[in-house]
Parts: sequence; C-alpha cells; structure tokens
Amino acid sequence: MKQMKLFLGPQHPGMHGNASVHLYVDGDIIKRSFLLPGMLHRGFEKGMERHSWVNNISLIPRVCVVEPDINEMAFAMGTEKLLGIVVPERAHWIRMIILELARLSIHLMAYGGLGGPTGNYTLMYHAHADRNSILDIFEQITGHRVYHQYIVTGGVRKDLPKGIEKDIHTFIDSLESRYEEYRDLGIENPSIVARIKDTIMLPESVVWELGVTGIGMRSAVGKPYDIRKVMPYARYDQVDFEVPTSDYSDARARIDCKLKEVIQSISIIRQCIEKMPLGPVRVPLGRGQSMRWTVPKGYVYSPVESSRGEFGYYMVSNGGTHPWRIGVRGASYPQGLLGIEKYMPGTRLDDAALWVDTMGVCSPEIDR
Amino acid sequence: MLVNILIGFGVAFFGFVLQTSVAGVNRKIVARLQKRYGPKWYQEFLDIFKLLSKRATSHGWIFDFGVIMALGGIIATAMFMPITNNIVAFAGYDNFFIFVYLLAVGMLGMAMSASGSGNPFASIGVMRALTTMLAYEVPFMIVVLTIIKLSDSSSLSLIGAFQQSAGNNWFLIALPLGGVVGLISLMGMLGKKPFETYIAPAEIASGPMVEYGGKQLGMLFIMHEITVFIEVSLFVHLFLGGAENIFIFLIKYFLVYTALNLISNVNGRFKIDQVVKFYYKWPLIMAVTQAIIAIYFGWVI
Amino acid sequence: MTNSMSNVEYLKGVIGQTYKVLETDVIDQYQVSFVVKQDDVLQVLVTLKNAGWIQMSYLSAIDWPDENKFEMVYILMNWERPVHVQVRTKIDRNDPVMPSIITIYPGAKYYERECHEFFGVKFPGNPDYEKQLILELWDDMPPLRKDFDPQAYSDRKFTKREYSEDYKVLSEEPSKKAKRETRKERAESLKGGPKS
Amino acid sequence: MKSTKFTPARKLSKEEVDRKWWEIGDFFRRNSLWMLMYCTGCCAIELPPAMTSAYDMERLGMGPMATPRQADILLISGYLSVKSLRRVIYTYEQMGEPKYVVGLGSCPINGGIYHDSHAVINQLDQYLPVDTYVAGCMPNTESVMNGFVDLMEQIRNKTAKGWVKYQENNEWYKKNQKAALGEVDVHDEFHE
Repeated sequence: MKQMKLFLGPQHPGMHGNASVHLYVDGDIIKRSFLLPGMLHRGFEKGMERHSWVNNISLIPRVCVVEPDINEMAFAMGTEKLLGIVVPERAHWIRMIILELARLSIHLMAYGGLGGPTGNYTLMYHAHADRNSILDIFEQITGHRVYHQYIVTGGVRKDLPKGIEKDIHTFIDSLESRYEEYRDLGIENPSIVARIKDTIMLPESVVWELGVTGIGMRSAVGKPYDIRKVMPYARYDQVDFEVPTSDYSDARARIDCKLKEVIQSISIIRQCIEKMPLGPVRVPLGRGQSMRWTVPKGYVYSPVESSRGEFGYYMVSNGGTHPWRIGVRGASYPQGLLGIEKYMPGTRLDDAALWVDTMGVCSPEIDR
Repeated sequence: MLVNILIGFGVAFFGFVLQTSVAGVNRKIVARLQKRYGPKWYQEFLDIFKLLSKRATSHGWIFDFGVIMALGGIIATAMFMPITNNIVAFAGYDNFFIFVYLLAVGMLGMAMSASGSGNPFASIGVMRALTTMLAYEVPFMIVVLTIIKLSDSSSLSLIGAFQQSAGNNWFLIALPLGGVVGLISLMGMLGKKPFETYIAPAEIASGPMVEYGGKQLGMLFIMHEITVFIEVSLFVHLFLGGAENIFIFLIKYFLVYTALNLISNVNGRFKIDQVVKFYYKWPLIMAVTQAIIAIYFGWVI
Repeated sequence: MTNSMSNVEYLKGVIGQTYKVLETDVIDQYQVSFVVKQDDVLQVLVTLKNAGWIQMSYLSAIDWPDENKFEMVYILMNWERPVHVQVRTKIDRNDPVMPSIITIYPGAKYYERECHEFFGVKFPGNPDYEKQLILELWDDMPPLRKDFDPQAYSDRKFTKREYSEDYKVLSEEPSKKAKRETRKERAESLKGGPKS
Repeated sequence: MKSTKFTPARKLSKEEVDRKWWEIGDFFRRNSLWMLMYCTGCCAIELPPAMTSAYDMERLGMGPMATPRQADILLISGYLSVKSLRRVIYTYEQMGEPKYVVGLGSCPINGGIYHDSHAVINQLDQYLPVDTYVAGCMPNTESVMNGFVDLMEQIRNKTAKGWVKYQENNEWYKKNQKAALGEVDVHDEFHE
C-alpha cells in the first residue's frame, strides 16, 4: 500500500507548541512517525555560558514556557549545592508554595489541553479561567504573570505580600469545590472516555526502555517514584502527601493521576501556609557587585519533579563568574523523541494529537 | 411560476438570515456556558462578509466549480422548504425525498471541490463526512419512513398539518424512540459534537475546509448556514408538528438548534469508527423497534 | 529512605571494587560522581544497569579546550536506591569518538544525536547519529564548542536593528568611562575562572 | 448647476468605486480578525488567557483558525528561530490577502534576550512586513489585547499595508530571507 505523508504541526491546532510530527499513514493507521524538533531552539545552553551566574537567573525561566518555576528551582538548588549555601527556613516553604501553585497551573492547563484533541472546548475554557486566577496570585507575589524570577540562589527574591494567604485559600477552596465538576466534564464524560480509555498505552517495559519519568512512569509502574518523595528537596519531607499511582497506564489513567495530583498539591499548599515559620527569606551572596560573584569548581546535577517528570540541570563550574556548561534535561525528552518514533506507529491518525497531549510532550524543553 | 421562484429565493434568503442570526445568538449563549462574554450577535454576518471581501486562492477549476455547485445545490434545496403551512414556494413539491436528493448535490459539490484542492487532510475529511452520512442516514430514514407511513404523505407541509390536526400530537411525543433517533441523527447531520469527526480541527485541521480561504470559504459558510436551516427545518416539520405561523416556526427552530448546540458543547468528539458503531447500534435498534411498534402493532401515543 | 547514605556506600562498592575509578565525588546523599577511563565506560554502565540503575537521565558532553578534551557525562538513576550517578570520562577533542550506548540504554539514541550535533562527538553503533536533529542547514562548527562565538555568527547572519542617536548613553565623561573600563576588565579576568 | 434631489449623482471613477468597496470591506475585516494558531514562541502562553474567559478576544470578533488559508492575522508570538522562520514564511505566503502580521514580545523587535543567539533572528521586519509590535518579555495580556485593538485602528486608518509592501518589495524581502536562511524553501528531506 502507498503510504501518505501527513504533518502534525508546526502549524496545526492539535499540536501544542512549535514542533512537528511527521506521520506516514496507511489508511487511518500510522505506520511511521517521528518528531521534528528544533523550531524552538534558541541556543540556551550556549546562552547560559555567555551570561554570568546572576544574569542567568533571568534567562533560565524561559527554558520551559509553561512551567518556569521548576527551572528557577533547579538552577537555585544547583548553585546552592556548589556554593554550599544553607537556605533560610521560610524560603523553603515559600518555594514550595510557588512550586505547587505552578504545578496546579500546569496541570490545569494540561487538563484543559485535553479539550483540544478531544474537542471539548468548554473544558478548556473552564480550566484556563482557573489558571488565570493562579497567574493573578503569581502577579501579586512576584510582580510577573509568567516568568517570575522569584526563586533565586539563596532563597526567594522577597517575602510574600501581606494577606496573600487569604487569596490563595480562596482560590484553592474554589478549585477544590469544582473538582468533581472538572471530572464530570473531562475524564468521566462518556464521549471523552470513549476516546481515552484503553488506548495510548504505556506499558512498564516501555517506560524503562525510554526512560520516561513523572506521571507516565508512575501510572505504569504503580510505585510512588516521585523525586519529591524519594529524594526530597526543599521541605517536602515535612509535609504529608501521597503520590497517586496506577498500574494500568492508558491515557485515562495518566489524566486521572494528574487530577489526583491537583488534590495533593492543594493539600501541600494548605500545609505550607500553616507550617510556614517567620524569618528571613534570602541569604546575601557575598559583598560587592553581583557580576563578580563566583561559584566554586564542581559538577552537579540538580533534579526537580516537574509536572511531566524529572527535570534537571547539569551544571559545571570552573570557579569563574560564568557557568562553564549547563545542560538541561527536559522531562519530556524520552517520550517526545524516541517515544514518538517507536511507539506512536500503530495508533490511529485520530489519536496522534491525543498521544502527544497525554504523554505530556513539551517542545520548548526538548529544543532549548 | 416566476413568482414561485422568487418566493423560493426569498425562502432561501430567509433561511440564511435566520440561521446566521441564530448561530450568532448561539455563540453568545455558548460563551456564557464557557464563562465568557461572547461576540456580538451579528458576528457571523461580519465573518461571512469579511470572507467574501478577501482575495481568493484557486486550486484549479474543479475547486472553484465545486463550491459554486455546492452553494447552488443548497440554495435550490432551500427553495423547496416550507416555512409554515402556507408559506411554501412550490406547493405540492415539498416532498421529503426531494430534500434528500437535492441535499446530496450540495454535499457532492463540496466533496468534489475539497478533493480538487489536493490536500490530504481534505480528502480524509471528505471521506469521513461521507462515512458519517452513511451512518446517520440509515436510522433516520427508518424513522422518517415510519412517519410517512403513519401520516400517509411524504410532503413536509402535509406531515406538519397532520400533526397539528391530530391535536398537536407531535411525532417527537407520539414516537418517543423515533424522536430520540431523530435528534441524534440531526446532531450528526449538523456536524455537532460528538459527531464532529469530519471537521476535527485538532486531528485533520478542519477537514474539508482546510484549503479554503477568502471568497470560497465565504460561499461555503453561506452554504453551511443554509444547510443547517434545511436540516433543522426538516426536523421541525417532521417531528415538531410544523408551524401554523411564522412565530411558532421561529420559536421551534431556535429551541431545537440551541438545545443541540448546548449538548454539543459539553461533549468530546468520537473517532470515525466509533461514530459508525454508535449509529449502527442503539439508534438503529431504536428506529427498527419504533417502526415495528408503530406500524405493525399500531401503538402510537 | 532512611538508609540513603548506605546507598552511596553500596554504589561505591559496586563500582570501586571492579573498576579503576580515577576520582570519586560524593556531592550529597543523593548524588555521586565517578570519573573513569574511556575504555571502562561501557562496562561501568552495564554493571550499573545490572545493579539497578536502569534509567538514563542525561547524556552530554563538556568542552575543555585548554586540555584539548571533551568530557562525556552519563547520569543514571535508580528509583529503588535513589542515587543519581554521574559517570564521566574524558575523550580526545580532535577526534572525538565514543562508542554508542544504545544497546545498554535505548533511550540514549536521541541524546547521542544531539550531542553529535552540538559537539561533534561521533557515536559509532548508533545508526543515525549523524543526521541533523535540532539545527537545520547548519554551516558552522558545532555550536556548543567553546571556540564557537554565537555573537559573531549572529552578527554575520542576522540583520540587527539600528537605533537612532537619541538613545545614546548620556554619561560619557572620561572619568566614568575609565571606571567602566576597569570594571569590565576585572569582570573579564574573572570569567575564565582562577588560573591554575 | 444647482444641485437638487433629482440631479443624477456624479459618476464615480473606477478608483473611487474601488476605494468605497475597500472601505466597506475594511469595516468587516477589522471586526472579524481571525488569527492563525501558530505558536512560534513563548509569548504564545499569554494567548490562552486572551482567548479564554479572562479577556475573551471573541468580543472583538477575533478567533483562532486552523489553517493559514482561513486566517487573517499571522501572530509571531515570540522569538523566531531560523528553522521556524522558514515555516513562517511558507505559512505567510499561503495566507489570503489582505493579511496582517503582529509581532508579540521583544524578540521579533530586536532579538530581546536572545540577541546573541546563533539560532534566533533579530529583526522580523527584515523578512516579513510587520503591522504591529507588542513589546515586553513577556507582554501582559492587556498589552496583547491592546496590540490587536491597535491593529484594528490601523486597518481603519488604512495604514496596515504590510501585505502590499511585501508584494511591492518582494525582491528585497527575498534577498534578506536568503541571506539569513541560506535556503528559504522547506524540504522535508532535511532530516530523513
């Protein structure tokens, strides 16, 4: 049979972000496929070498567009490891609030993104409406809606504004009250269940072969392999939370885990606000001009748990004012490139956009 | 005869204006469902006239001719559509089967034109559209044939008048199973979710319309509006007892379209095989059951 | 996770006994780095994979032009014994060849492709490491090498916006200028790190 | 001659008739701007809030469209890598006229934070005619919306003539594109 070549992207409403999936289809079945990344490449790793450690703080959030805070956290943790700084107690808790709010925001966006490939735009509108409230809270805390540059080496940039706890509580209460509604609109909706149940499987063997992490791995393996649990950073060891897992990884189980994580994040934020001590939020990094701030020699890999999996910065310093090399491990790198090449063939054309969406492929962190 | 043709064009124009306004109002209603404010109610008119004011790209004469054929076919179909019992352009020719056959001309024109664009997404979309058509026509036809058998006529205005004379015992109530089948089939005809498979922007980039822009797309939009008018009016006449006067028609029309639109907007989209399986399962069983009950046992509420 | 330090000891035992480790660095309780010889890398990776480090998190290279070496980095992860392992080795910079590890970790395929694209390291064993992945129609040396200057490349290729003179810096007095120069020199001198 | 109600209207020349039609067309065009869903860069993340309930750009008659043929606005949302630029030019040339280009963020203006990158172009209007820029990294949703309102105002004032410029100076644009990209056309075989 003659195979027809189709492009899913870069300009395609089903594709989130600027990447292209090339599909060779025979009838409706995909026979061969691969991702064409690089449309978002802007030479980040080179750019970071050209900026000083301090200047990089403004550069790193731009690595991953949808979830900038994990970049800041990974970078801050890496430099703190190299410098041997102990971060003040309150800064840890503020960082956790920020990270979990960011996780809520990206999960809402990804869940609303489910509305695109399956066609339920009402879900998308509702999720984005709630996400916008998170952006408003971020704007109050940090002064920016998207790129916050708030988590910096040695703590956070400044203390939380007065009365923000009330806003956060209002928001998470309203989100929690509508949790069931979200489920009904999305993964309990019969017309969507027909699309996502028992398709787009991710078995355990594939997980270990590709190196998929995050929700994809947890929903296949059934064990709480979450960096927040197994190698806790900040103060994740002092809050109670569960890591939702499953051992049947179809698209629905993955989205289900995502929604359950929303509930866990809400609970983490509540505990953080409750347990947060008072005190300083940032240690000063030496005297003098920040451009002359140097970092001792060393190699460090600093991983954090992003919404899509293990996100890490590999940082090498030669003792100078500029990083010698910074490598970014994008969380969706394995499933985005090798996964699409190996495991998308065999699914149907209808499911291609859904595959990319539910596996959580995020092109900016693949291209960098 | 000339007067009839003029009235016919008037009906088609009325259908276009009516459906475009209703669609605009519906966009506002749906926006409220989605926590938004929504566009102006005449936004659809702006969109269509904007498209007509743009420059067009042609992909060969089949592409252009198909669009004109589709629009012409649909206008010709709309000319036969009765609006109330009395406003009928060609009295006595408003037979149900005329609509079935003439609608196909429009659809074929669009299919031809879309295939003429040479875009693979368009061919996939056309293929899906025809498959969907094949799926919903069967149960719908069974129910309509039952109605024709019961009312001893295949003229839309007569079917409407039959229901009115039976004390407003609409077929939606008289044949409950058939009414449900009719609604589900109407959703398929209108391309509402979950049967929106052949548009599917996220999968095949709006399917048959992928290569259209400018004037051709404007004409397709007009065609789409008139098609929707024909299909919803068909439903109003067949299942909701037609209309004695134009206000009743407007109210029924608006309610049917809005209800379907609201249902559509909280649903996802099926895959094409799921669409076919769906129609050949419950609607078909329900339609056949209804036909047997109504015709052989004569059990009509 | 109470015995996290013992995980590190276990790891040291696994590697240190069988292979000659040039340098071991325990960064914290969740991270260890080993520097091994180039010939040992594949064996070390196989051993680690058998010991449970089944996930390859990252693969890349670091350019050390002063020593004329590339340093390859492999970062592995074991979720049962949560320790990230960095395995590093230095290879020749003039003819960088590193055997592919896709038979051990299939997920490394695209990392190697990217590494070839950005550093020019060759990976025999990987079927299409030489294909372009991220860049398109690239016409210069691999961009992450230290001697590649993106500023010069950008100036050469892309037109820059020219601004009118109204936006000039106003503080052009000689004293401030001299101060700026010295500051700049100092910053430049620190950029390369302490000279050994 | 004294003008009365019955004086026949002065016969308009062809240009004047065209201009009248064009003005009517402009009214429709500025009230129904369809933008292409092509997220070229990170500023696209501020488009969902603009599209959804927070700011609801459908009030202005704007909406996302699936294919370039149907769209009126090409949004350059953020930085453009050379690889993207090839596809953007390809997309732009597919769009039906009149068409408008809006550049979001600092990067299309002067390179922004990526001014020294080896992969990101610095000045978009060398390669495509841009009608409106929205500055900021990233621009707030308010400014994004304001940019669209500006574009509508430009259409009303007949200053949004980017597509005419592209036709008239096509050789100049093509020369710039060639200088930056090497090869402008997209080949699928680049990566196979």
